[in-house]
Amino acid sequence: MTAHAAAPPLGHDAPPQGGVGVYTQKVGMWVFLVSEVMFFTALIGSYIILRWGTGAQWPEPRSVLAIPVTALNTFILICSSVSMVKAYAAATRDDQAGLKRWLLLTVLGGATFVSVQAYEYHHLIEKGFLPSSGLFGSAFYTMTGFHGFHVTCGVISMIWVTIRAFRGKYAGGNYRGVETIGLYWHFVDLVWIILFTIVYLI
Amino acid sequence: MEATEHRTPNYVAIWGMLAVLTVVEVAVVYLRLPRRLMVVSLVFLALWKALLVALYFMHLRFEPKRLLYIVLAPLPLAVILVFAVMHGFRGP
Amino acid sequence: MTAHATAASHAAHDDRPFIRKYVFSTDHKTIGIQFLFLSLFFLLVGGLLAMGIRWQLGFPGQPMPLGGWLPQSVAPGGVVAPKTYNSLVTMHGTFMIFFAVMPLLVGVFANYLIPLKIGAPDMAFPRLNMWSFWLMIPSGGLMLASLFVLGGSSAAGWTVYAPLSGTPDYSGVHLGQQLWCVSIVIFGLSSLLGSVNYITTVINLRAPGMHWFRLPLSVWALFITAVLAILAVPILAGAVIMLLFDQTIGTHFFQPDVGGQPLMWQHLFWFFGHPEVYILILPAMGIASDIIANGARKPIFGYSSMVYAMIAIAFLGFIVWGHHMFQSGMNPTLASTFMVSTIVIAVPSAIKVFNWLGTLWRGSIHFTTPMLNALAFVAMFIIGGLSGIFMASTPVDMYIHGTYFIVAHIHYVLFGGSLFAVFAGIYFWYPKMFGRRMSERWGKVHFVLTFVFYNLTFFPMHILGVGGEMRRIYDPTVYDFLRPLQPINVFITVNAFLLGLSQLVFAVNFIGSLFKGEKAERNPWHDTGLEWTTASPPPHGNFPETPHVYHGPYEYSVPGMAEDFLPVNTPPAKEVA
Amino acid sequence: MHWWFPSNASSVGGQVDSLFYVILYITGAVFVLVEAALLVFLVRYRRRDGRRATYVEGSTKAEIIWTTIPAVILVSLALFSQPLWSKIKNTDTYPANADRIGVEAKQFEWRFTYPGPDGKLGTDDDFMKKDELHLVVNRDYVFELTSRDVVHDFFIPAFRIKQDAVPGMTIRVWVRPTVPGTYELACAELCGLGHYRMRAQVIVQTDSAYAAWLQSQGVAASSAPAPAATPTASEGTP
Repeated sequence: MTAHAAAPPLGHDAPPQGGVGVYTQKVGMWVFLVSEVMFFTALIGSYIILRWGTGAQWPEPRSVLAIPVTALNTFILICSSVSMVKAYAAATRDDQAGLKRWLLLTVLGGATFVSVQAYEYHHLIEKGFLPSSGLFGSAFYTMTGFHGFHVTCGVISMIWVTIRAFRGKYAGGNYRGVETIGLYWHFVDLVWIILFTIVYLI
Repeated sequence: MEATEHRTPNYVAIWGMLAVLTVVEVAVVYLRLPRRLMVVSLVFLALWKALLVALYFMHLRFEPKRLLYIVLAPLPLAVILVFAVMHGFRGP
Repeated sequence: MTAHATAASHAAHDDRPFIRKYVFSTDHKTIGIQFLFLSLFFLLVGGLLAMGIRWQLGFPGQPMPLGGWLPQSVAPGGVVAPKTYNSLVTMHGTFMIFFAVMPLLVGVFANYLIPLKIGAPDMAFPRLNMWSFWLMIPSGGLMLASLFVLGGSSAAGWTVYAPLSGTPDYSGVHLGQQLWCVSIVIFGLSSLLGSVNYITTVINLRAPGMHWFRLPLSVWALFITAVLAILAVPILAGAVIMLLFDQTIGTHFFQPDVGGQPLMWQHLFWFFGHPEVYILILPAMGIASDIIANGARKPIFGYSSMVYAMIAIAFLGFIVWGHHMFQSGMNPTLASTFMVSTIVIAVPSAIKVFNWLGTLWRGSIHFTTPMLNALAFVAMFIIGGLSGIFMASTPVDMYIHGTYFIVAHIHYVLFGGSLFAVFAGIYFWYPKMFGRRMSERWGKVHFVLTFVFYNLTFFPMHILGVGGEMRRIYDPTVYDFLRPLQPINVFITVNAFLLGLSQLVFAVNFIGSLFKGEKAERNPWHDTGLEWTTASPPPHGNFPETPHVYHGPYEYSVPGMAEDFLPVNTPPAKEVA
Repeated sequence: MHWWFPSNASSVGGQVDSLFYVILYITGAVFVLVEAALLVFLVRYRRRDGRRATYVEGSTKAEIIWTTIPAVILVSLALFSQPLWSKIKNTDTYPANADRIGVEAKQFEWRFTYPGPDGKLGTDDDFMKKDELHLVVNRDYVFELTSRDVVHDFFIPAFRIKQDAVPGMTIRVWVRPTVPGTYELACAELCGLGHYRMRAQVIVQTDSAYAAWLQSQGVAASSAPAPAATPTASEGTP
């Protein structure tokens, strides 16, 4: 996705006949995110159905999971979302130094989130809470695991974007690549907000 | 172009709000409220946070309406799926 | 292929090396043709598996012709083993739906036609498009490989109902089922990348003047199909991943031992599965609409209601999945809701059929091979649609659910519907794809043979279904009440083999015409579409300059004009002359 | 030769069949009309020299007509189907005095648990029979359908009844056999290797024949007080 971001000159692909009025990469990313919504619907929906639709035995999440650590991790992910949007703002102003700084911070935030999650998994597995530990274990690892996988993909793409930023590919107000990857990043953050509430808190 | 025309929102203020809402969420859990009240307030807080991210960080607030239709398309389907399946299991 | 014949003329701006041009090409036309060869191959695989099924049903317990070549574990003494039979049924469905019909309709025609028909130089994301094809290779390869692994391939039906699919103890299949899941996840990713592309391309890359209500119905259909795919396929991917985890890392989503729900698998599967049915039929409707208007030399009857009917089908397609589950133990009140929505979805389908009839009415019908196949699509879709009403009625469904009536219905929709439209599309756009024409005479021979043997194969299945014969039964003669029906099974098997053999005519015509076919002009069918205004095959970049569109897509036999077709890019001034 | 429905033997089968025929006649008529129109058009409007197609883009009136008519027919079909469906599958409407029989599906056999002399399931005097279901004609039965392993499907063609057996769920199925005879019970949901031979006999008999069968199983008729049968004695030999 990002590879194409800089390819067409600005204004080249303005939709001729009342498209949705935004550039092509952004349309593509949103369409992709729509399918991601459905993917997480399958996972989160299954959790909701199994827990509240069937009267299955369910432990109190708080008795299994460490809420304070994860709350902190949530905060880290939110911070990386903010740094992402700051990077985007810097790109629109053609503030190259700001762009690089904020992108690096975003990568750092994302990587920290994944690391904390790995630590959490390690801890839970040591305690004997496994994917085979009942429905809650199944759903917990599948949902947070796939979210973690998305964050990891995001971090890898973000490193790629950062490298491109250092090579000056987003100079001259060419913010599209940054904005497009940013949409994905914020989406992953948004999913976490929902997951955190449903899996950890309720 | 179109995305730069809108007034840049105060991202730091939104960040502060998200942080505060997260703290409130955790507090709600430890306050030992009645279960129903807790669930309702947690869902409400989560939706609030999600909306903040979608509207400002993903600047949906400033996008053309037609893009909004694309974005909103899957939500009713998601709700239909979950509700129908939950009601699909017979009572004991 | 034959592209090099014309490639010389525009070599000036097409100096891609061989590997970028024909193998890892980002050109939507090459990708479409790659999909064509790949999916025809899987159509052959699926067809061969079907022959195995039919042999066993027609002549249970007798050695299959050439069956002696199979390993003893698969077919002892040339006789299909029960487990092999379950594998055949599963893999026939899987290959046909995921690797033959869906790529044929979506991979081939969406890729090839969308940019050409809307006047775009290529897809919005050509590189993603290339990935969408190349992901199909590991996906299809894994699925093929699963036929040869220890324990055999998945044997739980193409719907892989849990817990049979989730627990090797129940099915005897270990690795095969896991490969099935991995393959489907990769398939989902491929389909997703393709769909994102189609949607974005149609939204943003239309040529000047090509507004929404000037889009040909084929493009509308492919666009709506892509929307269905991005909304439905991720649900399948999610469900299949959960199923894979149930098998490999010990989760319990669909395992009832600690409260998992087998019914949830069915819900998630059919939430994908029913839109999938429309993914498989909507493009066929679009292709048939284009070809019928062309063959009747008339504008399509009620263009805008055709569009709205497709949109209605797409939306309603998401709220009818429960009709696959009427007898599943689902709440009967919910089943009633699904009955109503299912009944309602028949209305837009009916509108489409009547509008095709309206298009033929007072036309000047040219019986070309593509037109014959498109007409067969309409005739067969009517039968498939009407037989669906039996299932929509919950009490009747109670009897015919899971019988050959369902098998007849799905084959009337997917073979009689989708595949006839695929044949129509291949015959129609072959000259554009390869610059040569397929033989009309052999095309008609193929059509007649296919049409006759197809009906002789699948129509009697309705009677088997009314007689109560269950689907996926290895040996129907085990049951006293099914034994009198056995002559019908023999009849079907004979015709199924003849139907299979008839496809040789198509294969020879298709391959032979690549080399020996008559050279095609730009617009051999006198069609109005933009793709016919460029060379056959079109150069890299499609159009020498961006076309401008002035007319609707079906301006045939416009009064006062000498020609009976008006290409969409004819400027209004020329029209008067 | 018998190439149609197996003859009906239950109280609801006749209604299911009539509904089938109603749909068959409606769809049959539509089929003939539409395909005939298609053929007539193909012949009448075939290409001929010197005649051009008429430029017609559509007709709102015609389209409204052919939207409304199918809609009305189809919705009335749904309304027509609903009461019968509710009668067959809605457990609230089942007769309260129906006899209960436990039906457990497992790979690849059917196990029927009869309530024994006390008429109640889940007590010590229950006895189990494999692949053989004995019913008394004109008596209401509610089967408690369960599965031990995978999804199976309880299908008695002669009764027009079909219901999945889902592991982890108990699903109640009501049936009232009306014709004595021997019928077949089939599994109609792919359940593994032996799916095709997962077959049982359904024997519908008169009251006295049923009582005689019970006697032969070492169980006294449910009406007469009898010594409780031990589980080992009641385990029928298949």
